[in-house]
Amino acid sequence: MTADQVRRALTAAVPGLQPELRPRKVGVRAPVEVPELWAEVPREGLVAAVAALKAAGPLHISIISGRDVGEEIELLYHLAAGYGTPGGEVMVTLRVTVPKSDPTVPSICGILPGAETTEREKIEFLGVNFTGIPSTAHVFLPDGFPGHPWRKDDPETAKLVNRLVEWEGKDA
Amino acid sequence: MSALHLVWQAAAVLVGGGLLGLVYKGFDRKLAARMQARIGPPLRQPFLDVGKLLVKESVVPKDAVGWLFRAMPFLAVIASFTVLLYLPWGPFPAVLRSGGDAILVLYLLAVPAVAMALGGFASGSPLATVGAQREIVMLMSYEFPLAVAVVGVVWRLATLGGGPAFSLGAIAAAPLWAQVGPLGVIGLAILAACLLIVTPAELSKIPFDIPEAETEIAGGLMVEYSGTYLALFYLADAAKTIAMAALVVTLFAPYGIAGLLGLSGAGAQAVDLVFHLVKIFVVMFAAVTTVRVAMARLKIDQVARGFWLQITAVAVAGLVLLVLDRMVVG
Amino acid sequence: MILKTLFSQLLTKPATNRFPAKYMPKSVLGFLGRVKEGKATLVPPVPVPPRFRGKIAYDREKCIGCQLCIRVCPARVIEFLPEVKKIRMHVARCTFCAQCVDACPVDALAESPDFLLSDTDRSSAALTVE
Amino acid sequence: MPETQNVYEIPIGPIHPALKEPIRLTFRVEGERIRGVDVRTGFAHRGIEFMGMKRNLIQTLYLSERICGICSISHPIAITLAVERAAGIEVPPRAQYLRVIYSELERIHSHLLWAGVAAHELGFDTLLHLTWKVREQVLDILEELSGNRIDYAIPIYGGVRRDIVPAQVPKVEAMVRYYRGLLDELLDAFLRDPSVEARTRNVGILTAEEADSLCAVGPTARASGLPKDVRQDRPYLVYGELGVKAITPRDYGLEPRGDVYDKAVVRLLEVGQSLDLIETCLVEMPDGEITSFPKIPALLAHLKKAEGEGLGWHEAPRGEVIHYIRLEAGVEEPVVWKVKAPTYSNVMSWVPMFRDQEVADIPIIAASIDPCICCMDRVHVVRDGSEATVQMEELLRLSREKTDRVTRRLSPVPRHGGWA
Repeated sequence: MTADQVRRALTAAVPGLQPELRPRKVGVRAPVEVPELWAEVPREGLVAAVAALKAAGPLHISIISGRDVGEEIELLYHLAAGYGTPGGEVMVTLRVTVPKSDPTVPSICGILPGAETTEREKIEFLGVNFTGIPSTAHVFLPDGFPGHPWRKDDPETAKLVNRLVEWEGKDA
Repeated sequence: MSALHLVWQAAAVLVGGGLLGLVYKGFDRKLAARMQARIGPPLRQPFLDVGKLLVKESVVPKDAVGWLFRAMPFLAVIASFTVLLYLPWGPFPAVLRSGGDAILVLYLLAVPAVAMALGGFASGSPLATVGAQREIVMLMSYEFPLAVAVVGVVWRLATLGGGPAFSLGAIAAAPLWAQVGPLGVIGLAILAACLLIVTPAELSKIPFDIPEAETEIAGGLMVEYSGTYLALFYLADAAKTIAMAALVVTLFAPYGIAGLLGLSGAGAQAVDLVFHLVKIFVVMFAAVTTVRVAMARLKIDQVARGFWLQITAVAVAGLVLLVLDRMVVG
Repeated sequence: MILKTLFSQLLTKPATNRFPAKYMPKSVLGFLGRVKEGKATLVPPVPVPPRFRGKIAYDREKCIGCQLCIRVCPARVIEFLPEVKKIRMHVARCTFCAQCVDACPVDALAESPDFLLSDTDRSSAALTVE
Repeated sequence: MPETQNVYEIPIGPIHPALKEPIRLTFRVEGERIRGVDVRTGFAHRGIEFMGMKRNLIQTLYLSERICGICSISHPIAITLAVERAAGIEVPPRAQYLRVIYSELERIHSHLLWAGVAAHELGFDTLLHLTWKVREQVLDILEELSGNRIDYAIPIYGGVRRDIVPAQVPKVEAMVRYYRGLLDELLDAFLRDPSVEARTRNVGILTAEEADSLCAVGPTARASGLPKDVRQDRPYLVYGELGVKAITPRDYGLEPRGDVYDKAVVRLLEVGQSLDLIETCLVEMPDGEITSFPKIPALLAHLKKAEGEGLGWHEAPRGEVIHYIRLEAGVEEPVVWKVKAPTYSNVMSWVPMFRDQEVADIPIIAASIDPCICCMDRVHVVRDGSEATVQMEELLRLSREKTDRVTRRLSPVPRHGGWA
């Protein structure tokens, strides 16, 4: 699959989407360009964008990474379009930003069942809600863990970190 | 024979059998280790293991059926050591030769397995329960070929008029191989092979260590046992190993070498006893040690199917050959 | 076949190197003490390759106290001694990445082949490099 | 079949002999048949990503190496690629080849390790000892080249830290020859052994469709017949030029079924593939620099003023590793660091693989994806007092008391203190 095909699939699915191509030069003797696409997607368009990628070819989700940027939470969906085609895989990163007051994102498990682990991880660590996810049980943290560790304004995490620092100090 | 004499003999067999069992266990572990390019434990390791277990605390789980849980190790030990009393020892006849025969030995060999299964059920752990279920299925699977093999041999002997029916002593005194025709030899060989395959199953060794399956159910039956109780099971296993190998030797290779060496009297008895022990060792090495290092653990359904269909069919074929032989040779 | 391998291994020497002694001594520390006194011999360990990364060797004279090693150390092994502008290394924490050796601008640090570092006291002299 | 009272639960883990790492699998079992499974992880969560965001990039690199002791070249390669992408650092050609050689050496050792573990789960300890004995060779080579047997500390941003000197090349070649000669014997011991086949054929099947929809990676996906290999699909380093081809059971003349046997086939054949790659690299490797930043202070300064984000990926022995990193100018620490280890993608595949299998198959199915729980779990949690957690001091005290009790009973002479 080529970057162009992926870009067309994305723009057709979500109007107004402007995927940015970031090619990287790979190789020594005969360098080739391996394409990477990065795009900002409104959360309403996320499912449509992923569905379009899936319709265009085999799709794989590597991970969803995320961070706390003040009033908002930024989620990055790292997808591999055309997964399993020799030399023809395009890394697509969809950036979804949601306000902390309403951290709700539609789940993509309906299209990619394999996304469940990473979506559940985001529930635990960033306090994001996914609508339509099959299970919201904790994967990594104990049940009833207070707070969400990756939120920077999370008092419970701050306490935990302080305790860890104290504990580490004892060790030295 | 005086009662005192009997007690003295029984004590010698029991103590000797127990010690020998542990020594063979040591050899088994050492040789298995060397086959795997390891150094392995010292030969006395089984003794150290038993000694250590005896001083350890014996924990009885809260959920266990206490009396059953405690009683089963004793039952296993008593049964497996009792077998030793019914087996001839090379030149020496069995201590309790008048009290029981091959059928009793078969029953006694089954008792430790049943005891372990009951102990497993009584320990109240789900892993032990799975192990106990597997032990029962195993017992039901290998018991039939085992019975066919043993009964076939002793029945053929009885038909030849070699002594009281089903007596192990009679078999030892008059090896069958020379008395049957060619069909009978083939039949005997088949039964011997079946018995060798049943041996590791009877002893719960790889590929048949399914009830204990360390990587699957964490020791299964034994998972809740500790201290003295575990030591008792360990001893029962050691005695059973000896008993099983001795049974195979008695049935199929009860020969002595003293005659060949031209010895007589006490010297001949000693040489034959040693030769008997060597034969036991060879059986153990072939049927237990080598097999357990050269195979993966099977699954319970594979074992059940294998024993019920293939092995049983083969054993019955051997039996049929013996029957035909009886018709031909008489 | 596997049986062939098994029986050939039965007859050959085991693959294990019996370090430090052929048989487990009653007390390992006591045994090592006797080795030091020359009363017992150590079964030598498998030799290490020439560029092995063992305990870090420190040349105190060369050190200029630039603290670059402290900045790159992932395990916070190195303690700075401000009075003398030298460092102290707590080897018990070391991960043997030798990044400090790469970072050192004056080659005051080096990789030594010493890997027998077990001790009962994490701040013992053997585990502290000054 | 309606659920009857015959269904009971078997807990496996977090501590269990079949598991080399903590994870809890709760099986609903009917007789010997598995009806359902619940997977809980997190027992080895250390918060590595969190810790990485509190350290400078060089320290984070070594932290990434300690995500997993077995993938200790894969994670550093992924993070260096990500950072090089974010900070615009070029890697000299020789260094790229060296990284490939190290990662293929790691693949050999990891696959042999897996083969041994799998054999052990099957109760075939002889194969465990055999494979681990031959695995020593590659560990010795890694020790020879890097100075460490695991956690090699080889990649650095902008290159690698150690070159392969001419004197070492014959040793590597000897190792390649050693494994070439041995590979047939290993294939024989694993794939043509009737008892191994009985235990692995048609056990733990993952169909191609399931592997695709659950986003399985690495040998787990390839055994189901999906030719997914990051080295071929999304080239990086010099893999695009080495002509790597994803290995599926078809390369062994088998129609892929996705069972445990197929997974063994794929892994063992990949050992051979790695040998080829190492040989090619040794021949094709150009001379030259091995890093674009020989001086560490220059590297630190460059990283400090770098700004941007980047992805780095690598085909680890277990599958795709991907690192995302975001750097901001003036800050030494990464602002965001997200790690995805292969097991993270593969853990969902357990659910279809366990369905309707037997209890006896649990260990080998669990092991068949070559799980690396410590890769997947990365947050450390301290629980104080809740849920009847016993503190470490308390445990120590209890065990010491018990030892005292036992030793007193053993010997009339009181024991002297100390461990000697």
